[in-house]
Amino acid sequence: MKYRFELIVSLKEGLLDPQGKAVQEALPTLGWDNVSEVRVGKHIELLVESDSRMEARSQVEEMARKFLSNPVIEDFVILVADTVQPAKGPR
Amino acid sequence: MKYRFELIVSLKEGLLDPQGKAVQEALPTLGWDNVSEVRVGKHIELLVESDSRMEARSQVEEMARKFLSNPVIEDFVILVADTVQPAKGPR
Amino acid sequence: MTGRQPAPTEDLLHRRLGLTDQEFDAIVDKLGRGPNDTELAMFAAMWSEHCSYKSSKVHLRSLPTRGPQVLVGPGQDAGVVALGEGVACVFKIESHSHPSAVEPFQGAATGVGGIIRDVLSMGARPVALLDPLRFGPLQDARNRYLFAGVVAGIGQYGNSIGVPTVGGEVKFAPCHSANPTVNVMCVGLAAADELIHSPKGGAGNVLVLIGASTGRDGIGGVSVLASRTLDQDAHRARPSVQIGDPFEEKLLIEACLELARRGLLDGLQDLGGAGLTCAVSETAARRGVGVDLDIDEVPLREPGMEPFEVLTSESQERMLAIVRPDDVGAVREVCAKWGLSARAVGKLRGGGQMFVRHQGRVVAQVPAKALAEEGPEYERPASAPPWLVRVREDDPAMQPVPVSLEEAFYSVLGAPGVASKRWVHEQYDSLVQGGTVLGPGADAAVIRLEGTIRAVAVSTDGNGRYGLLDPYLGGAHAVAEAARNVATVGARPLAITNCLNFGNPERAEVMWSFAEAVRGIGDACRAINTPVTGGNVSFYNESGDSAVYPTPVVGMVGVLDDYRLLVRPGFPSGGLVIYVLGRTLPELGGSEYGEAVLGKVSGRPPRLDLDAEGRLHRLLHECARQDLLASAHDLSDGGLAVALAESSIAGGLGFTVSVQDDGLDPAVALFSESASRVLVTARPGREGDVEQLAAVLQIPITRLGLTGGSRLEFAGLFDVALSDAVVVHEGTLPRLMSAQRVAV
Amino acid sequence: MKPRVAVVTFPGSLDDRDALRAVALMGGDPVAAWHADRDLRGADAVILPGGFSYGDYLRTGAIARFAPVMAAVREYADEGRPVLGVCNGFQILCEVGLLPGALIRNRTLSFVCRWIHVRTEGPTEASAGLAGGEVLQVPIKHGEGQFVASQEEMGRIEAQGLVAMRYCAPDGTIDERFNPNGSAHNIAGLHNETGNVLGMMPHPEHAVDPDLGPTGGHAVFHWLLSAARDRVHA
Ligand SMILES: Nc1ncnc2c1ncn2[C@@H]1O[C@H](COP(=O)(O)OP(=O)(O)O)[C@@H](O)[C@H]1O
Ligand SMILES: [Mg+2]
Repeated sequence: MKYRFELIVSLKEGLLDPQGKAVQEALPTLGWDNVSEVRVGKHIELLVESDSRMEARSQVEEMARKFLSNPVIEDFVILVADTVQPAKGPR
Repeated sequence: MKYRFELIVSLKEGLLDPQGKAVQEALPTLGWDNVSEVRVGKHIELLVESDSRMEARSQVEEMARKFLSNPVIEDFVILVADTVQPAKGPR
Repeated sequence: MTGRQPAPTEDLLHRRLGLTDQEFDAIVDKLGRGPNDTELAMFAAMWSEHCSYKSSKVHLRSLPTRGPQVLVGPGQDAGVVALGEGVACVFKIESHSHPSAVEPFQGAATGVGGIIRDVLSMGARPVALLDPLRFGPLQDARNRYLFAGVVAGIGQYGNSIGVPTVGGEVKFAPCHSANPTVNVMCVGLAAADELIHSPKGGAGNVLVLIGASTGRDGIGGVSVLASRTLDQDAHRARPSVQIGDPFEEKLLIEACLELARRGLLDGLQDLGGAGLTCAVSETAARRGVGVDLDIDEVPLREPGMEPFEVLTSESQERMLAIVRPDDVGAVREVCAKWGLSARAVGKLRGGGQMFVRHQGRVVAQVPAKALAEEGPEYERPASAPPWLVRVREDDPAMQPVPVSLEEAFYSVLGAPGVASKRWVHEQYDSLVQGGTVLGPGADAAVIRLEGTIRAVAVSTDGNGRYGLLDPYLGGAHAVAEAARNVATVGARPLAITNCLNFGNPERAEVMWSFAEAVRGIGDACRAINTPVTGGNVSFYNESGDSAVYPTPVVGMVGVLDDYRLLVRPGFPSGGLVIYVLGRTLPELGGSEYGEAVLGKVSGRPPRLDLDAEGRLHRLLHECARQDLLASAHDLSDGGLAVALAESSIAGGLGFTVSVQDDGLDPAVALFSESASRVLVTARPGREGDVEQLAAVLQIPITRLGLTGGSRLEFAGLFDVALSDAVVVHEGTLPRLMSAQRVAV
Repeated sequence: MKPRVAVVTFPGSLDDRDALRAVALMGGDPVAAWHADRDLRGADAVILPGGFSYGDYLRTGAIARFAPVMAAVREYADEGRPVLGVCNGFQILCEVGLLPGALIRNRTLSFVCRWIHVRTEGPTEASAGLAGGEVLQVPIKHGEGQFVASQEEMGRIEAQGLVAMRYCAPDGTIDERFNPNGSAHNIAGLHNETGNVLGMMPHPEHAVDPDLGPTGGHAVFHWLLSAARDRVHA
């Protein structure tokens, strides 16, 4: 069976996020002055072949910990694909 | 009121995704040979001050279209923050 | 195979693919039958303006291409000149303006990738990039977005593959708002006896496709992106946008060079416009053989691709190697070592036919030469635009100076096209490979040849205002200025490549300006003895009623026998005698002063005495050889005032000069752009030698004053603090671009 | 005998040939090593050069970290042999945990290529690091050179004297205005606790040949070669 996962990798809370800061500073000049706490991270999507969802998930977690994120500066969350609700933005 | 939103910005389908390709090609050498269709995109989190969730959301959509994504090569999805289910990965 | 007769409707396939009815008839003639859809797509790609040069060929033929220094002239992927000591310099320039207008970052990035592969296909290691760029005024947010994106894209790609970007240009004009111009030049080096030539014959040899897999991106890129004017909804061209993968390119460079070094290649061809169709048909046509191509062997990135898609996809980072059957295994091994895919996709064969097979069937059968060499050729109507006479009559030299000379000086020095380009070139790695003796910020960049004291000097130049006002002079000045820049650092100009950026060639005034520019380039190259080794034509740089200025851009390479003798632009110390070489005339037509101070692009460009230009280069070369000069900087946009300021800023040292010795009007003395002039300082005690050499070569030499102090003093006119001049010169682009919001 | 210095080439390494050339120019014996190798060919010291290993797409150094050669590099570090990581090499050393902290995108978000000054910090008594108190003119060229670490980690780095060099004014003054990428505490380079591992964002290998510009890289190569020589004689 193949299982789809999504991962979000983002800089740890205490670290200044240069991309988030740049976006936040730009938004007011573009007319949006009501936005705060912007953070920019990575979104990783992948398909895992495995016998069970549980097994696949624990592999994804290991990949995330060992490779897809750097624990010194980053946190990650795993979203099980089908719990994500896409909204009406064009896709 | 402040509303939290998350956005996922990813390369349009059919376009080469060098990041995803690099990750995918690295995984087997690290011992995971059961992963395919890796795509890497951006995850943007922000807090919008607004009178209503609807209003905030339509602003986020406009920001995404005009600034946070590049419509020539990217698509985006807006996730309403509280519909996202964080899984048990460390955060 | 079934021939297909066109139905008598408006919606004919060939027209939708950009072929005219006459061109369609010519295809039927060549095949002796109607083409099928796959064949038609192949012809459409190969016979597009971009690939076939159908509007420009008749003019380009007039260019001088021979000389003892030329090892490979036009017609190959890149030109080659000999630098001495057995080293060959491979170089070429190309436009990626249309893709950059649609998506600036990726458009420019993939432009870098494309030109690198041209140089690589000759077996040379790419050692330098230069990027002549043109945008609309930076007051406009869209122009800032394009500028920032293009620079970041060139940086990302060049920096990631380890090829230093060492020079270029950035100019601004309203005509570039809708049509940014993005040219990229690449210089490579190889041992002359290890160049990859494309030999005749080779039937039985295998075509090995190396590198990235083939996707649907860039399908129709040739006909849609490069050969049709950008219309209102430029974003309909979207699916053709390419994403570059510089890492793959870096691996391609190393793998191909290793293949060449080990003698495993019978030929090497890059995949660019028109993708596989072009690479395969050109290879076969050049060698006078036929070819069998099995597109089922092409690694695909997406399922279900149609044959025509595989054949015309312009997916990046691919090369085609021609390999003797016995060497295929070794080629695969080298590619595997570098982590690259290498697939045998076909074989050369006797005859001249290109067969394309798909799922066991022949889906196209076309004479290779018909695709690659027998495209249409047009001598399009050409006539000068009627408005030109009036604009030329309006001579800026006849106008009163509307502001103080000091204000005029600051306006010119702070004009975005003149101001320091540090904001741009600090985003580029100019040092990698360890050969950069002189990087961005000098008149020409200088790259040394490993293990020798020899170096190659290179500069790109073009002046759109001159091109607009007199395209003949625009072409000639581009050559002269590029050669002068190379000579100013002490090198001997050798040969050029050129990128011709023009509007729609189906309009007579565009065609006229094109023909004139080519004539100007040809005359200048003959006079200065720098043959043309190749180039690129970019037409259709227009949208709505806005076309780019006729903009020939010249990339010049020269050789420096001993790079330790090179001459830099900055004043190195105080008390040096400052001279200007060459004669200053009241020539403000098309000048920076005209645009920045008077707000007009009018008059006649400066005249050009090509004989004097050549003598000036010899003078500079001789002065450098005898180590007579402490600094040298050529005069171009903004004239003497700007050259003085730049030498002063570069050296961190002021000057006192008197610029009006021969009774010139002050604005003329300061801002005239008379050609063939260079600002120099003599080494202490060598003033007499410089003056004497100038006299021998009949180059006027005028003593202007001395270096020293912390002010820029134009005696009797005005003076400013060096620190204020620095703020204006260095601060202009950062200030204008601070309003640009970085995209994530 | 000349000390042998291995320079590792990963796919995507860019300044590897420059590092080899610099080693030779500075009196060492350069040895080319390959990412897939499991040993460093008996070299006395090793350099991880600049570039974009494996494209550096996911995160700088993320893939290089797992290269077979890295086991040997770690052994060198543990045995006290000199290890120099330049730019991408520094990023890799942080990623594998041989040095603390990490390097993220420059504050400006743009790549920057510029000649800058760094001031070296003295090594602690116990360590054999680069000599302190010198102002070196060296070039930087990177898009991800902003050094970050958690607050506790930062405290430890300073307390243990692990900072090898900081961005500074030409006269050596440490000043935020001369910080080109937003690095915490102006940090341009770090040592490990024993001083035999040095990671730095500036490129010493591009600052050794007087024909090409300033020679601030000499100090770094002197350190590397003399530490390697000590190993030869030990
Ligand atoms: N786009 C660019 N990329 C790199 N270097 C550039 C770029 N634009 C300008 N430069 C550099 O800035 C310096 C000044 O450019 P320019 O005024 O066009 O020189 P010149 O008038 O001598 O031809 C040159 O060294 C040039 O190579
Ligand atoms: Mg110049």
